[in-house]
Amino acid sequence: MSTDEATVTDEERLYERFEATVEHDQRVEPRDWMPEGYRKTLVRQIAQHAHSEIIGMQPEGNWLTRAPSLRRKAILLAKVQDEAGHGLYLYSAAETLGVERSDLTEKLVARRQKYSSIFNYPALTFADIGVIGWLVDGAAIVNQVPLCRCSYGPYARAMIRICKEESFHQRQGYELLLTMMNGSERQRRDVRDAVDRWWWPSLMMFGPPDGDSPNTQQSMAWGIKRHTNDQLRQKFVDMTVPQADALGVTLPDSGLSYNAEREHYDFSEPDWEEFHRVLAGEGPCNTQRVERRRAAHEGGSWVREAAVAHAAKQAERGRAAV
Amino acid sequence: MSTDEATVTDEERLYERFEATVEHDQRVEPRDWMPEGYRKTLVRQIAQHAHSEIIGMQPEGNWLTRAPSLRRKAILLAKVQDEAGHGLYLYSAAETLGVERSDLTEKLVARRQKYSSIFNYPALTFADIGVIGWLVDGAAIVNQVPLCRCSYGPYARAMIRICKEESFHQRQGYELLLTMMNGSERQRRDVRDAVDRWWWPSLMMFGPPDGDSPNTQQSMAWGIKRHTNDQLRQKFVDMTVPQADALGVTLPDSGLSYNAEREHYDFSEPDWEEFHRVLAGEGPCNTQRVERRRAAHEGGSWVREAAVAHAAKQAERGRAAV
Amino acid sequence: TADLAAYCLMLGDDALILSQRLTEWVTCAHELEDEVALANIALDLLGQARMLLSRAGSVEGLGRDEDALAYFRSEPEFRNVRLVELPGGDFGRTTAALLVLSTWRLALLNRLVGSSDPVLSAIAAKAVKEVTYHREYAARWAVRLGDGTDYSAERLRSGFADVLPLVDELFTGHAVERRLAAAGVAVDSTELREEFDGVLAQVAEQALLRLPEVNRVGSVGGLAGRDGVHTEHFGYLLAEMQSLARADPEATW
Amino acid sequence: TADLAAYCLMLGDDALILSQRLTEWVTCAHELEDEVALANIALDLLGQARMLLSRAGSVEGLGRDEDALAYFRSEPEFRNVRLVELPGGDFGRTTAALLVLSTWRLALLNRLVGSSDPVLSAIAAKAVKEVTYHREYAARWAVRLGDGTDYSAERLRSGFADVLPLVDELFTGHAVERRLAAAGVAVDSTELREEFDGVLAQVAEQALLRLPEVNRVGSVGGLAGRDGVHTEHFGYLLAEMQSLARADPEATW
Repeated sequence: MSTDEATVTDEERLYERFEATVEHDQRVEPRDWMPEGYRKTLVRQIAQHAHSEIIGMQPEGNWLTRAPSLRRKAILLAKVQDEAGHGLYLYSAAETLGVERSDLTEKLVARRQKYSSIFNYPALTFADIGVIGWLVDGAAIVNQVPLCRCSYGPYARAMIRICKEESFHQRQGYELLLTMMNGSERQRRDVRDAVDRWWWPSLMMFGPPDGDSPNTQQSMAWGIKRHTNDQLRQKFVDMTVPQADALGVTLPDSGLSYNAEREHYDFSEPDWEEFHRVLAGEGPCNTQRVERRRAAHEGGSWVREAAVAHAAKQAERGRAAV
Repeated sequence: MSTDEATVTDEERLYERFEATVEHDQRVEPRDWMPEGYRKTLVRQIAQHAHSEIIGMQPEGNWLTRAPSLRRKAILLAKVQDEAGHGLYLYSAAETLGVERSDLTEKLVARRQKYSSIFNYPALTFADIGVIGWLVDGAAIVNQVPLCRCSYGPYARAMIRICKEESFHQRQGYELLLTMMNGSERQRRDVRDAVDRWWWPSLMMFGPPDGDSPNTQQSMAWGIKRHTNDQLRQKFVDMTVPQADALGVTLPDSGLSYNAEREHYDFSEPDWEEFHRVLAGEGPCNTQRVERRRAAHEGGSWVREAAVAHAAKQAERGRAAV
Repeated sequence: TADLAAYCLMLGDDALILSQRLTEWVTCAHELEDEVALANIALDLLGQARMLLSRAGSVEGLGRDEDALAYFRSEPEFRNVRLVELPGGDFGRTTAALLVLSTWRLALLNRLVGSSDPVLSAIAAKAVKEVTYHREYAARWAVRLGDGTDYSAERLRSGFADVLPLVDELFTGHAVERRLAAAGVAVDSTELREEFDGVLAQVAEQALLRLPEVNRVGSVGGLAGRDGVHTEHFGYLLAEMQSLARADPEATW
Repeated sequence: TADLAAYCLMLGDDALILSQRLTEWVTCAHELEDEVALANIALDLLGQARMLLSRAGSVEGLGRDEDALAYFRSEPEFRNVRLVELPGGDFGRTTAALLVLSTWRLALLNRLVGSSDPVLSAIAAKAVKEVTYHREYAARWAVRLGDGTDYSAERLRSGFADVLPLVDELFTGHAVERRLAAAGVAVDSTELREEFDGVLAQVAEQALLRLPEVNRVGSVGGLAGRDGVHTEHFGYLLAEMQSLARADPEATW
């Protein structure tokens, strides 16, 4: 028996053990063996998720200096800060898979890794802050709750923490909208207008229809994904329509109606051409979002370099003192 | 007779002719002989005057993007533009004395030449725009009208044009204040507050008391200056007090009262210590004013260099085509 | 007449917002002569904006004058294209934006002179001369920068890279335009593309500039500036521009 | 009690405006950890501002709450020092401003814990812990920048050159302060100078920084931030901060 054959056999055994772990809903941990495709898929997904948290700070960040009450300013600031924190957990989770955060940041600012396309839409009024909390965080939660049972341990644990905070954010967003709907005429106009602008992009957050989503099957087999895009989208619509009614806003879909037979809401297809255009870089804010992060990264390099230089000097002094 | 003696004699004759010109209120022109001290004094004064126009754009420029009506925005923009124009005439007048405008600009941004200290005060509300027009342009006119008869031709001619525009600006400023005094409570508060802040610095625009102004006598002898600082200051006060009454504002000087014997208003001394502090660089905006101009100058060097490079290429092409 | 008011707002808001951006240069441009020139252009555009907003107000008949429209509309009520909202402070970008907008606007105004609406026609006739100068000024600087130093050529290119993604919005042929164009009142902007592309190509050639390939800045579900859906930059511009007017609504100026 | 209200506004406005400036860093700092830290500091200061403004409003007794005071006062009614108005966007300047302000504020708060006013005393007790961290954060960065690269040392020095001209205003001992200090309610800021200079000298030493010689930014006829006479930067900050609240005064948030 040659060494190669032995290796193959070893790898087969490892693969079987990995499959068993996943099948029994146990967790794969950083030191465990895992197939290269699994690792790559996870790195891509966790990085994309981390980038989404970071880029997602921008539409909300756009209202930090203009929040219309000190209480709302504090809530928003704490929320945006949480998102930075989520990004940090997720980058840490990605690092357990053998990548460097600085490398992921470079890929983000060079547009070689993606983030959730929804953040390529602008936040144009303070109502958008509420709608982002309600719809965008709402959709994120529907996407993310199953990830708390993801087969990869560090990712699953990060998601548990994140989901808890996200539902808090979602309730805050909805509460803002309730307040605004009970406020002035202009506030109601802004809420309706924001719902109109964010509804379809929110539906797109679940990704393309199942027929156009070739990686879903493999991700489900690996226990990374638990439901298909369309299943999650349906769940989100079913959850959201009654909330819209309670709020007193009309979702901008004339095809939306309860289907008693399916026990689900029917709804229209989003404009998938717009989805693909935004994905390809032609959304309203793609360039702006990446450029802001790139400018921060490059403009701040002297600060990072100073910290490194100072740490090196300190270490040097420490050695000299011993 | 040595050559040196001949020269001295020539120079004496030239000096006599120069003195006669000045004495008969005729104009000295760029090609005429003039004493070196006269030339230097004029260069310094005209440069300082030009710099004042340019730096003086900043307090008003501070309200260009926030002017509260489109008509006021247009008036203010035209006024600030006129000031740039005044700066340009005056730099041209200085250039007839053999200096380069670019050199004067370098001296301004290196703080080696001064400008009127009044522009080191901030323009904090839109009422300041009115008060700058009324008091600051008013004081400038009192200073400048005699300069229309200055012995140096190019400077005198520039002043005639400038004074005409300044009195237009002054009337616009006063008209704004009248409108504001007939407006809301907040507008009246802002006018009173602005008058309180600008009154004393306006009096300081005429320079230190005659006893502390050693150059006045020489400048008067040369026909550059026609009145002493204190004469001009008195003239300004006499002119302004009735305007303040008509406006319905109280000037912030409890010592202000009409002296029937002198047929002039008595008034208190400005805080000459503050005057000297501001002159020495410790006004509220000295650094800000010079830094803005320096940043514009240095940040725009690539544009000027492009224009020069393009002109050179065009000239090269022109020669090649011949 | 709702259409006519909306159309006047479109052209008026373009002028008002570009004027505001150009005004930011006054006291910080590279040369005094250019501060004077940029102030002049800003003043021309402000004048056009005042006439067009006044016209919009009188057509609309709700008693709103130029100031009510400039200072007391909220962001979604503005009808300017997003191009004029781009941040200032970069002379390469200013040159590109001014060249693009004045090339487009001149092509439009030249046709609008023939409008069946006598007020629009008169406004256009006056504005044609002004915008001819604006376009010349921008073209002259484009050539100087493009055919100046390597650095200035790169800055010009980068300015165009910021501006070109927003160009398509000028030619979408908004429903309001098309209805008014059919009535002989307005100009259908889709007809201006050819002339625009021609002028731009000519300036680019003289400026030795290869127009960069860029991703379009897309709309939001089909809506953009003309529909009141703007960029995130715009809110800050309006906050500043309207701050004093709104701080004291009882004031008279 | 007019004095007490004014004093709460002084300390509250300092916190509110510095918080606003620090908030500008969120989404554009050099490192995520520092965005989190700066947001934290901004949140702490915002919390202090809310308590102090609320207290000012209730002492004043005109029915103004924290939002009425933050959003519907005009520029001359704000009582913060001019130091906190300095433009942001430069981490050297932010470090210098935060170090200076938090060193001063901590010295003040430590004494204010003993105030005879129980509300001020309680606010101070809570804030002491927070501002201790702010000062540490700023000092840590001052040392990293000063003892980092040549470039970072120069940026830190330049940041201090912007900030130091405004330091004297912190120690002028405003009449309001002095009257309240005599009554055991407030702290006379002139007493803080020694401690302040000592801390700053210590940090400067660790940071290998020679504090630059600078011209003071003078007052306007003896009036400065505490009297409502601010810098030209401040109007823009307020215009932005108050824009939405003022655009819709009928709104409820």
